[in-house]
Amino acid sequence: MSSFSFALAGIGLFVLGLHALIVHAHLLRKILAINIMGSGVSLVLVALARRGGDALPDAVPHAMVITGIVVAVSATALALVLMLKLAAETGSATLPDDSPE
Amino acid sequence: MLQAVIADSHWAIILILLPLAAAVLCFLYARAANIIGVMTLSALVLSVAALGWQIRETGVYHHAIGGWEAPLGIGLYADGLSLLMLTITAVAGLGISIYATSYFKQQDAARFWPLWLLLLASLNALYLSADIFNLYITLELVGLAAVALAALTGGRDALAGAMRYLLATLLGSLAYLLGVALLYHGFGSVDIAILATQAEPVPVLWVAFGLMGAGLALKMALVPLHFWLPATHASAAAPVSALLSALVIKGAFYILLRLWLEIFAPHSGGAETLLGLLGSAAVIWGSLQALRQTRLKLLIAYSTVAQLGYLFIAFPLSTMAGAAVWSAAGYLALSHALAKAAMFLAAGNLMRFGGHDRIADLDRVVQRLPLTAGAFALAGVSIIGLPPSGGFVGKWLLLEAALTQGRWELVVVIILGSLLAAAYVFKVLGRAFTQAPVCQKARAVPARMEWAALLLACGAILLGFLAPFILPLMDIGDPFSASGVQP
Amino acid sequence: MIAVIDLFSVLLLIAGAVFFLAGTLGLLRFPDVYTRLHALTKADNVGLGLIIAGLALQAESWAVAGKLVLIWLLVLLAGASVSYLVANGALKRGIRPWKS
Amino acid sequence: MTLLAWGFDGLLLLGLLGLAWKALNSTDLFSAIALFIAFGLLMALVWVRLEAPDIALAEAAIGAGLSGALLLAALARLRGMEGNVTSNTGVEEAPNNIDARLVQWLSAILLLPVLFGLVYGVLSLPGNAVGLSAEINANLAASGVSNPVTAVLLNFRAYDTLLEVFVLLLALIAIWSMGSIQFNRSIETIGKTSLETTSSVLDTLVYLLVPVLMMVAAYLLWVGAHAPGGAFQAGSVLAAACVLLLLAGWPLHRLLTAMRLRLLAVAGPVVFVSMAAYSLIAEGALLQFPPEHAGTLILLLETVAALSIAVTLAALFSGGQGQHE
Repeated sequence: MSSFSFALAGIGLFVLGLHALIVHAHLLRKILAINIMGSGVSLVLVALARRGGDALPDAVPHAMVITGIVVAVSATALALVLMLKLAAETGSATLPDDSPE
Repeated sequence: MLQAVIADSHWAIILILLPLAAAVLCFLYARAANIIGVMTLSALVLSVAALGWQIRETGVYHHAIGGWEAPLGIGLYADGLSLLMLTITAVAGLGISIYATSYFKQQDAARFWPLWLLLLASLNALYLSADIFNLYITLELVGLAAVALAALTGGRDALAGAMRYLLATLLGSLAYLLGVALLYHGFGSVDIAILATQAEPVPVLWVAFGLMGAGLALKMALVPLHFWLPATHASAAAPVSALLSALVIKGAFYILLRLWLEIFAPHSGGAETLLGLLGSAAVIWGSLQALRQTRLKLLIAYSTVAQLGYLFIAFPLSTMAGAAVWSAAGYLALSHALAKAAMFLAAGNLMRFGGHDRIADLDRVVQRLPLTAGAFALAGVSIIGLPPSGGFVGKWLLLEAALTQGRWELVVVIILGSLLAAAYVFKVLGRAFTQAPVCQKARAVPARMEWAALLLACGAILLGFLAPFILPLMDIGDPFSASGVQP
Repeated sequence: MIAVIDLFSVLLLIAGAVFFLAGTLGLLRFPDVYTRLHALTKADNVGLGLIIAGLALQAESWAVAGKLVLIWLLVLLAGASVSYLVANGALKRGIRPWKS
Repeated sequence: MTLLAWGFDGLLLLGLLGLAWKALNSTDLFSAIALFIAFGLLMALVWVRLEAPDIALAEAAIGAGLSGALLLAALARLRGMEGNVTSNTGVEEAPNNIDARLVQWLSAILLLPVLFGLVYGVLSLPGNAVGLSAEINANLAASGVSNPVTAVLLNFRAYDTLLEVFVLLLALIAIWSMGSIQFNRSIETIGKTSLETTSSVLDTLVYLLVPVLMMVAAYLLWVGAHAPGGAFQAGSVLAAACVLLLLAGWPLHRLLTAMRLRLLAVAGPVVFVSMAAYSLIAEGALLQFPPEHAGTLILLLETVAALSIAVTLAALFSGGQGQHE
């Protein structure tokens, strides 16, 4: 299958994640959505490097994606703790609607 | 001898490695955090000065990391624009740091310093990077550190603000990264200078710019993506609010500006008109929102939304008069950083003093906290853009460009924004003179906190006189012309 | 000779896939956690064993075949322990085994 | 044969998108996380198909494994919290009212142009990739390693990696700066309650698996120089061993006191920064390794980094502890 279809699947994941990030209120789902968006971006990054047949695999996008995975797990850990702190404070793992006016 | 040492040393690298090392040190020896922090900031101010001298004497600084030239390796790059941003960071950072030594209790200082030093290192790395993927990592570092700082006070509002900010900043980074992916696969490099030469007006360039622009605009809270900013900036601790408003937002703006100048401007396809429109909307909407706030910190936060709009008004004007307009925007960014930091620190003093930041109950702070009130007033002068402040220089240059180009709608926006700014600044100052119906109890404010705010505000005013010296420095390496970055 | 080995490994792989299919069907159709675990671990352990055997026939060297067998043993260990832990946890939460 | 490959890839991608959709929209949070972990494993398979085994290893270990553990631990803590009966335990209120449905459809419609724009951008790319593989191969001999991904991560773009280990450290510092959270059922007590009755099975598993994991980590670290593997993969496998020990109720925190934990967590970043400073002085460029020593230096760097990554990831899993000394 051509590398374009993998890249398009990556775009699909990005948009799916974006949609879920907007419509779901629960923070855990928002965090999942961000992670899936990140996977989509990685897929685009690596898949497009394989356009045009069996050239040598390009290691630069590979290294970038490994970096991206580590950044994603760091951000996820921080987001989860923030979510728990917020839930402990407000009793709900969603963002409060009202602004602090 | 001394000159040779300054000319040959790697000041730019010191600006990155020193705060990283200091952050680790603060993390390990929390007790000495205040001392380590302030010493680091002082050393950074000196290093920035040395870097400025270096690039003025020997031209732009370029360093191929690992000895690998682009496209294989990553380059560090410093010209007048980088220097401007580094200076903003170091100077405003030092003022806020001195304030923080009094503001935080020992226990909180141990939590504040490692995060702030990491934020500082990542901002410096951001301003020095010549590689769009490396910029992504610095963006993530800046974002995560800023979120952690915003959550520092705990409590419902701060945590909700930090969470909202985290989601916004992560989304922004991902959009930016997707843009990086498209640029890499479109033009075969992540080095800005190479991209500048390779870029052609093809669809992938526009899609990439759309993604990166949207992601960075989200991080900068450009209207209509500003939903997260007011609550986050208003609910953080005072020094953190100052850092977020004065420094963090500028990082995203710098990347957008750099990419625009080097890669996108020649193939913009009218994007500058859209950015100008959004900027104008931000000026009007942010100012109106600021005017109707009842809490001081929210007012200042909305003022940030408005003042950022001015930076975007420069985009449509730059097509006719590039360098002059960008110098104006740079000057506005510089004076806004100092003035806004001073305002948030002053607000922190008022909160420490009265235990609240309700504007209606400020209760004669002019007599009771004259230095703080003075700091707020002077910072306000620069935010409004009255002479002789730095804000005046920036807005005047912008207005001049709009007038000569006959862009009357932008002239109206610039002036209207200033009038509205005057309205919300005087709304606060007016309350500061009058007596509140109920007499408030007050706590003492350490002198250091008052002086830090006042000195930053004075700096914003002083910039008005320094313009003849600073404006030429911004032009080192010709960052605002079509091809600034040389490979 | 090569064709015979290929035939064997295809047969083993197909048999393995059938076991996996059965296990998955059990996971989807069985009534409670215990019966599902039963279906899943038993069928999948055998299925994986068959697939490993099929792949080992294709391996270039004994070392590769050995690594494949090692993978199977590790999965057996993990699968058995984890299904025990899951069942035990379910019992302690008061989930009664299903009776028809 | 190509038809088979097409079919396989098609199924793989459809499965990927389907799992992502289910993970994001299933009503139960636990199933959402379980599906997300399955999604991560499928991603690893995709990386194998794209001939990116280094990413596949990292994705399986970090993306699916550790992220999954982090998410499940967070969910357990969320459910263990007092005072939140319905809103965040398990089933989220389904978007059945008109407003929520409207928001769903509205945002879907608004995202359509975004989707089309992105697809258009990707499809407009020329058919042949313009990458850096030729440059990498030309300089691989001087990098000190023969695995191109390791060469990029630890030599050509080592500066990225320097900043990246600071991202991990930053996450740890950030989480600790938020102080500890009051849970009435923390991960430790979950471990302990299961320990009471199941100690023999769990302990046997741990006794057998942890040494194997340590060996695998050491192997990945060593092999990274010329084959898939490296510091991040090794570190995350080691972190998995730590997580296993934590779940089995081992008093790991007694071994790793606050200060020791801090020292281990900063060891990687510190070695990285020192090496950067040293190379600047000795070689004249940041993170420049002389080709004859590059292999040794990279292995040293990776070993320390892997230890720090492991400790940091495990500490991220155990959450807001470590502040109290």
